[in-house]
Amino acid sequence: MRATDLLGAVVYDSEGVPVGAVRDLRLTAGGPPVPDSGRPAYRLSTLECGPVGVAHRLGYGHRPMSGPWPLTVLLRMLVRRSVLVDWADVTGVHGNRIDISRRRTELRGAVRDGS
Amino acid sequence: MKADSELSADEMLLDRQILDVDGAAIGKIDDLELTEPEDGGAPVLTAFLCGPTALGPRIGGRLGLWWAAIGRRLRPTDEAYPNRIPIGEVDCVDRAQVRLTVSRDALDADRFRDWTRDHIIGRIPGAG
Amino acid sequence: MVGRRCYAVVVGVALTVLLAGCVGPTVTDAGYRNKVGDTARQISSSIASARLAVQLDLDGRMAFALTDQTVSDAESDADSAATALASRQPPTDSALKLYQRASRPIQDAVDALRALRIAVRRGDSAAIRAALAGLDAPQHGMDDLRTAASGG
Amino acid sequence: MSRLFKMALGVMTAIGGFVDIGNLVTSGITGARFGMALTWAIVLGTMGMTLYGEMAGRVAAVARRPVFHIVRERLGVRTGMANLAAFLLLSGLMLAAELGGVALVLQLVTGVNYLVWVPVAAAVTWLIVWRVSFSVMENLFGLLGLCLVVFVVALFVLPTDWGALWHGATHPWVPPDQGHPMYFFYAVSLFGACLTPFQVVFFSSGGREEHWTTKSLPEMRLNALVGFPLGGLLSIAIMAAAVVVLKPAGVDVSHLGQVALPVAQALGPVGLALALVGFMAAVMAAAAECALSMGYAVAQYLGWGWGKDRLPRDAPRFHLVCLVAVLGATALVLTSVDPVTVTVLSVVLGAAALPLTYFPVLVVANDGDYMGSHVNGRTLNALASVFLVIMVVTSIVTVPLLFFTKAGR
Repeated sequence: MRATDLLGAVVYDSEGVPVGAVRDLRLTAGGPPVPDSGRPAYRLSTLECGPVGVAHRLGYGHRPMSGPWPLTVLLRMLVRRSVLVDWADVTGVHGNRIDISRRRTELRGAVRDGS
Repeated sequence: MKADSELSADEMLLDRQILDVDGAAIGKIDDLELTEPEDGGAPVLTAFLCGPTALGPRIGGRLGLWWAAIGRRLRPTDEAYPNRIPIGEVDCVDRAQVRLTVSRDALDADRFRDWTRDHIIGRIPGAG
Repeated sequence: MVGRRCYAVVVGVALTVLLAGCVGPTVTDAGYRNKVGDTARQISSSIASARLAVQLDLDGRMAFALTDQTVSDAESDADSAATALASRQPPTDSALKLYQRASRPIQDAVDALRALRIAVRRGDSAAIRAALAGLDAPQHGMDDLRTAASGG
Repeated sequence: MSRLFKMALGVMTAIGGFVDIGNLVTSGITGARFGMALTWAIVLGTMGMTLYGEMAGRVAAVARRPVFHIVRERLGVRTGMANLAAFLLLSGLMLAAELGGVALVLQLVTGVNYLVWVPVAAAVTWLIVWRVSFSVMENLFGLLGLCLVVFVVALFVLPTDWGALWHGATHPWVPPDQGHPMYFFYAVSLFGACLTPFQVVFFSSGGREEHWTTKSLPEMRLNALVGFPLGGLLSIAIMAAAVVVLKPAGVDVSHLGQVALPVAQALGPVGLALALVGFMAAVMAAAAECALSMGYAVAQYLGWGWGKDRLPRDAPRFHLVCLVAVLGATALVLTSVDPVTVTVLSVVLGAAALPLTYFPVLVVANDGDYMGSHVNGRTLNALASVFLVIMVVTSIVTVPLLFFTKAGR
């Protein structure tokens, strides 16, 4: 499986409601290493899905961006609407569609309000 | 691989410049290879993929297909799988750079670069 | 995806480069009048440029190569402006009258510039002074033509 | 070299490096046609270049990332590729204009038709890209480019009515006999001539070539904050010289040679020779920088080895791109299209593509993770945002203006 297969795929929640497209993958160190994974092995832990990708791409997702003023507000608003999906909740990946076992409302927001 | 405990693919890995142990440019991280272990756990990052055949799908559309096709023709064995850099050979990943533990020659040859060096640039006097 | 956007950028810029180069046809009478006015302005600018360069050369302030280049540029600009105007079909009677009025002074201007270029290349300062003086009449001719073209 | 000499050298190089065929031609044309009424466009363009040049230099020094690394990282693969395609097309056009400029200067000096000199100019440009070291290229051409100061000297020697010049500059109204579209077309061309995309790509990649670190920030800032404005002042001096001599005589500039006439009138053959040396150095350096920038852009986008600090064997594809760029631009000039028209076209179209190149630089200069304490201040961001809006407006206005004025004829 390649990152490209996941990036851009649309996530549907348990009731078939689209949650958004996958904008970013978060990898967490941990678990037993496998061949070629090196030490520590990095596992796909969460998918960051949201309606608009440009904010993540430009780096306004969860980074200390100090400006320029109108952009920070606008892009932060966009990013706030994206959600985190744990890989454990993913039930199936079929081409451009990812099904998860939770409902949309149960998913936590991507942006921790602190940053 | 020395890196933060949690990495964002988009922010820290994808489209980053890969340097070998002596700082020579290898290419960009065009894609990531994720392998599902036998025990059925979460996919594990096993390699960086670079080269036109990896970049093609990310460009998408006709241009992407054409790009990947050119890349395939440049590969020695004409097989579609892009250049693969196992994570075991990655020294460190941080904001400044992505650095390998091995030198460029140890990796499988970049045919386009070598062809250009031998057939065009190498022939011009002063190429060093 | 990027196929379209990338093609659009490339095609757009190429199209602009092509279209910007060509000159649109003049259809209306006003368009023709503008064309005559423009031609007169271009030719009077060429005359002024040649005059300035040769004047400076006579005062010993120029390098010969630059004088020769500026004068031959002026001559070829005037010539191409004249032929560009001549190739235009005057759309109306008043435009035709304007063209008949304009063609003589324009031809004089081009001939005067040619004479100057020949004199400069031969390095004959007497002939250069004569040719320089010969520029005054065409210069006034062009100024009259501009007022005629814009005055209507 | 003592640190002071190195600093002075850097500033002089920035002055010489700022002026290229675009500035020479557009300053000459607008001076002869609009007088000083368009000075504001050069001032605006110079301020924009100073602001974003310093930002790109800071990003290159602190985040160690040249422009096209940032373009791909921040705009993504697709938008980045569209940006790269537009950049290559416009820089190729600009490279053709620069090569044409070099050929025109050689024609002025020798009298032989410029088409003969184009292959020579291309060969010299390739030689510079191929083996002349980065610092030699910068310093030699930067210093020779300083000969353009002869225009400032000419202004003092000529019977210049400084009050009238100042009045013209501070009252930027459209002269009665000129149409508004033409006025704004040349405003865009002046603005674009100062802010050509390849200059910022070259400035930031040059920073990586010279391995700038946070310690080299003061020197980089000096180059950008002193060198570029003085380069802009030089462009204004060239325009003022045209206003003093060419405009009263009724001469419209359509050839490079006419731009040097005011210096001949003021200082005679010696001044003229210096002006032509200045032309040659400025345009020659710009041609080499333009070719290199195209190599930098492609190599940085695709992750190939790049840079002049290593043997060509170690960066073969980078040099291949530079070679193909020079050959392509030479072919374009050899079609005997008028180099002055190509120059005006390339600066104007360059102006249309400005936001694409400068926006990612602004974003990264604001990223705390990359820049640490060197991140943009609030006022700097406000100023940069104003210029970004100006650039966006310019790119919207440019193409319609181009059609309406038929490229300023």
